[in-house]
Amino acid sequence: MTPTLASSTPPMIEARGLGFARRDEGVFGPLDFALSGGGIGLIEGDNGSGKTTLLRVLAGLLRPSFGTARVLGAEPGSETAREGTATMGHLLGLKADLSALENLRIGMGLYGHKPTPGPFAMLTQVGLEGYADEPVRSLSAGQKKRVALARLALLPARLWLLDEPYANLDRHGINLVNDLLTAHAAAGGAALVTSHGAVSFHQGVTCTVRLAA
Amino acid sequence: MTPTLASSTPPMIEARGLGFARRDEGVFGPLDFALSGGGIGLIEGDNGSGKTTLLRVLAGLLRPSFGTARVLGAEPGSETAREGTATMGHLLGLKADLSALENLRIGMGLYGHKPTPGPFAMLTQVGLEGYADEPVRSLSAGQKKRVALARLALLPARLWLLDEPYANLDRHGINLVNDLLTAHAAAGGAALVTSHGAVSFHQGVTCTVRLAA
Amino acid sequence: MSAASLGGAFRTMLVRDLLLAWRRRGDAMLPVLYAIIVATLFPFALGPEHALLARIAGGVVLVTVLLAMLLALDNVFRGDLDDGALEQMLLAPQPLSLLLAARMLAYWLVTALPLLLVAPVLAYMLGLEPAAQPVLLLALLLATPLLALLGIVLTALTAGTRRSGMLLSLMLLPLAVPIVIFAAGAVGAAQQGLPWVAPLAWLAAALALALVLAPLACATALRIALDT
Amino acid sequence: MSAASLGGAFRTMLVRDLLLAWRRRGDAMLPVLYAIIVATLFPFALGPEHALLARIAGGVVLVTVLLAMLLALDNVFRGDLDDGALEQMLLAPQPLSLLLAARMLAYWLVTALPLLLVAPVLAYMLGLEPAAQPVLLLALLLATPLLALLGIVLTALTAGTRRSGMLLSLMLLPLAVPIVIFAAGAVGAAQQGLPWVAPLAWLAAALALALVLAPLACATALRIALDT
Amino acid sequence: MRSVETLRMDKFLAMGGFAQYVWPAYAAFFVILAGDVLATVVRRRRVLRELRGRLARQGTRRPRVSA
Amino acid sequence: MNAFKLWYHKLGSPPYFYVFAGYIQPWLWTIALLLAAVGLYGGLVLAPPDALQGDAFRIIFVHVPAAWMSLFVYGVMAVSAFVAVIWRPKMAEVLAMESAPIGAAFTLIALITGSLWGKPMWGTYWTWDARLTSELVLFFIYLGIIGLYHAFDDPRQGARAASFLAMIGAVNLPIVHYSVVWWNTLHQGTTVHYFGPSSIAPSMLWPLLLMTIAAKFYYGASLMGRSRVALLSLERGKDWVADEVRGDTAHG
Ligand code: HEM
Ligand SMILES: Nc1ncnc2c1ncn2[C@@H]1O[C@H](COP(=O)(O)OP(=O)(O)OP(=O)(O)O)[C@@H](O)[C@H]1O
Ligand SMILES: Nc1ncnc2c1ncn2[C@@H]1O[C@H](COP(=O)(O)OP(=O)(O)OP(=O)(O)O)[C@@H](O)[C@H]1O
Ligand SMILES: [Mg+2]
Ligand SMILES: [Mg+2]
Repeated sequence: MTPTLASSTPPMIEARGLGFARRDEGVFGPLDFALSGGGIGLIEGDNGSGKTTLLRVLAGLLRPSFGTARVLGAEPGSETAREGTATMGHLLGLKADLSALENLRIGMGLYGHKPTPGPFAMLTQVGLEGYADEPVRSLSAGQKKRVALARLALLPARLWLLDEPYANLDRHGINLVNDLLTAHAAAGGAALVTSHGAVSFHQGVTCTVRLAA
Repeated sequence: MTPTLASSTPPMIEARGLGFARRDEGVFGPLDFALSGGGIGLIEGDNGSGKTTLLRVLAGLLRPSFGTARVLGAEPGSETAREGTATMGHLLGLKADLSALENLRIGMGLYGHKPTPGPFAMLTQVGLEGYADEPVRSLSAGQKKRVALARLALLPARLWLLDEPYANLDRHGINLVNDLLTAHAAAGGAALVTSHGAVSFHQGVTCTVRLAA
Repeated sequence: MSAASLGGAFRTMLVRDLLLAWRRRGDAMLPVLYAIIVATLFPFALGPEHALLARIAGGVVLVTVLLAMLLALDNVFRGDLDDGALEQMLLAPQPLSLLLAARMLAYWLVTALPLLLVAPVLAYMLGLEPAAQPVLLLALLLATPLLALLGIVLTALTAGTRRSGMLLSLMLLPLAVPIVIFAAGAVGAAQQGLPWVAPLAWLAAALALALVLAPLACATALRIALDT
Repeated sequence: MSAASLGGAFRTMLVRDLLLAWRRRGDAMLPVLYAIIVATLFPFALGPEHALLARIAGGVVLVTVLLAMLLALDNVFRGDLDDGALEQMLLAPQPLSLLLAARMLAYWLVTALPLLLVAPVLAYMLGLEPAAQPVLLLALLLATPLLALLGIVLTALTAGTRRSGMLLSLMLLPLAVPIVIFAAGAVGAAQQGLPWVAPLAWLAAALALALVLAPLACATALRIALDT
Repeated sequence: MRSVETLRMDKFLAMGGFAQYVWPAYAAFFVILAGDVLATVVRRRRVLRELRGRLARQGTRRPRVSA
Repeated sequence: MNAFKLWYHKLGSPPYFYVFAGYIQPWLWTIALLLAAVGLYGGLVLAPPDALQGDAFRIIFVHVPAAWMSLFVYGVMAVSAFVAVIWRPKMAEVLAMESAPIGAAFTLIALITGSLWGKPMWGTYWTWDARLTSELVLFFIYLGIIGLYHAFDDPRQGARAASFLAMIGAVNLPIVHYSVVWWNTLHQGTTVHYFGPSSIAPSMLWPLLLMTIAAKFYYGASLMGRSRVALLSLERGKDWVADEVRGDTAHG
């Protein structure tokens, strides 16, 4: 691991000696790193090195086995942490029977939030113009991923936790993710992104966590 | 589309005016292309351009709406075609409750085939040494993909249809796929591979099918 | 967390669930059809003897409604779990119990309400005495939400597992025994012309308690089952 | 396709399914438990009156076993569909009907056989006359494979839809009615001391026919459902 | 010619005519509890075997955490 | 108090508990077997046949201890389940989950011996009597808890989920019991009162008490054995387990 402290604002994620073990068998850690507003962090590692597991720990879906993690100054999974965090995992959490637009509305409703660009405009922005009323079931793998990206961008979250956001996306999609990340960081947000290194974010990475398999 | 005929052996895949439409709305086509033994074909296209759909048509899981396709000289989905074809899709077809080794054995049993390198050795080859008895459920996304690749390599199929074989894999995994493809082609086999262009096979591509979104 | 945003989240969930049910309205009809068919099977299995059927009518309708609700229970979290929507719910800033309360209400509206509408028809077809009919309906009106609340808590406990609905039946039915006994007790008493208010009062008391506790218990159960 | 490789594929599938059942042996126990629990619910719903229970015992056991098998049916293709294993089966060079025959055999072994073992216990607890017990067992021995074959064909038809098991019940139960009538007829006759061979002979004939046709029908149904 | 002991034993085993209920009850008691013990023994063996295998192949996997 | 606290924390630590359990287990076994031997001799040989039931009453010496244990074990399990859900100590999870199969075994014994006793007494192996029925429901609750535990891939998660179910079941048990009693009186009819407040003869009483205590010790012994195995499997990554396994291999 390479601990890198970016700026002087209080860190959005702070891990101290953080580690996770399944049945006392280590998956990753101990890790020390911090990520502040305006920064993009990469989690790099080979298949099975624990990238997904680390993100789930930070989201509060798994409890760390040792060490501590603070997310937005609170326990991972606490209300404060949840309120300011948005997560995108291997499973996108879209309802296949509802349309792309309805899915976005639900995502916003769960955060009690009505952003100004609006869900319809956002769909256009992610390249799904004309697919707003299409049920998600009948979208291709990459199109589903784009709906999830649109939802992410609509939520009022300062911190993004993204698991392989580039998978299944074409070249335009990859650029889209990079643009979203840049804009998010410019607005003072932070993002933690897993990647295999083949495709990933390169400009302005403020912190890299390397996991060993 | 760019029809490219590679060598002079009878083609393993031959598409003439092949197209698919859902409710009379075109997804792709008409396409003309051929792929012969020893060749690797790429299907390129943006998200939603119909790559997955094309592979499913060639596997015999969907019926073409117009045009004809011949796979190994027979109808797609006929017994001859199935016998010589192995497919890997978005869903890997692994049983989560069975171990990696058991999954490989089942794959071989369905093709009535006992190859000499053997499933155990093959798992080592794809970088899963020590995971043979682990239930597939507890493997990471990339590790599951590797099990599916091992199964592919064990089957007695001359033709491979691979949908995004690189997704979820790390750098070693990508090299592994490329090595498998090279070896398969060298042994006289053929493979049709979808890709977004970001990561893909580059050496000795004999045919490229480009789909427009 | 403002009250408005709480209400908004509750509404979002409720609308979402009703919308999903509407998109799959064929599926939503099926518990009813299932109940009809099971109730119809009994005359075939027992022979068409009228007195016998009338004697068991109340009980058969109760058991049938219970089993139909049980079948639909299995899917309460299954879909949301498989596509990751449940994870999104867990990660949303709103209290989980609130979102689950909406889920419970939607489940009752979609599954139990149609069953309540056909239950009198089934009871009539099996020959239940007219005097006992309103009591049966009243019993079901109290028993079905109770079953729904209890059932969803248990379903939440099985959410992390890939088990079929069978495990759920094993867990739910012992806990449902008192509900069945009291509901059947009221109907039986009405059939014999005895007073039937007491058992229903018990059910009502249990329901009041469950309405308060079940969403909280369900949130706890879900967090345990998904290990958060 | 050599005979050896056909046999090998059949064995592979059978072993695979039994292995999966073994890995989830808790699940395999569940239909039995479900049947026991549903059978126990009836006395709760109807009251513990011995004569009444004895009168309906045969029918209740039949319906219960049917429902238990039905619940397990839902999972016959569900898992294989969700993880893509079904697609691999469709794409394998062996005839699909052969693989499905293995699937059916495994299903009967895992689900119905344990039910056959507990059915006499349930019948006893409900008070069925000893004379009717062997007839009940015989009826179940013929009815369960018939239901399994029929059920799996229908399950295959619904495989492509992402519907719950409900649609299945809806389709299966009308078809199961004749089976229930014949089986219940035999048991009822035995309870009254009448000859009971004829209805069972009908069941046996239907079973012989289904054994030959069901795998083929199932393969066709699956291909239709998955649009290949 | 049967001895007094045998007769007494027969009488004991007959349980005043209730042998077919009493002895199965006792058998159930001891067999089920023995099954409980046996299950534990078998499970202990299996767990130890698994653990030994794990220990043996530890080199090929990631290191264990001791915390 | 400090001694108790120390003891509690020590026992709460798996390696210490493992050693402790291994130490007391033989003693529990010895006491259980001795008490059972004396109790059986007293019950089967010394006690005279019952005036009404003849020798059939001798089933009491296995039936009643098992029936009582079925409730007692549930009580122990429910308490550890409560602790497991609230404070999450590993030992409470282990004790709750390893108690469940033992409790289920005793419940099954009570059901089987009870129905074997029922045949000569009531003329049938089974009737829908209140006590019988609620014991059957108890058996199902045990099975549900065990089933839920095994449904999870991660045993600790399964233990917590099943503990939660055990708590719900604990609330439900008295309700079931009384509702079943009322149920029988609602439809009056076949209710017979089999269990009078019998003034039991001393020659019967002491073997019964011995068997009851023996059953408790058996429970302790079995629970210790089970917990030890569970700990080995749960703590498989820890050094003490590795040492234990190596030691075990060395011994044979
Ligand atoms: C399947 C049948 C039976 C079951 C499930 C069963 C169950 C039970 C249970 C759960 C208890 C403990 C109750 C408590 O402590 O609150 C118990 C106690 C007892 N049972 Fe049974 N029983 C059955 C049959 C019988 C029969 C046939 C007899 C004798 C005629 C009998 C005699 C007793 C006695 C004497 C006690 C102890 C007295 C007491 O605690 O009140 N049981 N039984
Ligand atoms: N549910 C599980 N149960 C047990 N072990 C698991 C489970 N999920 C993952 N693992 C194991 O934990 C390790 C880390 O898995 P994780 O999914 O975090 O890897 P990853 O870095 O995301 O890999 P990938 O790049 O392949 O997605 C792997 O060795 C995997 O085998
Ligand atoms: N089941 C379906 N029903 C209806 N339309 C579908 C279905 N699956 C895909 N489509 C549509 O067909 C088109 C092609 O989809 P396909 O999955 O073949 O794309 P793809 O090239 O594989 O894309 P990706 O790179 O995102 O995987 C898309 O526009 C999609 O919306
Ligand atoms: Mg991952
Ligand atoms: Mg695709």
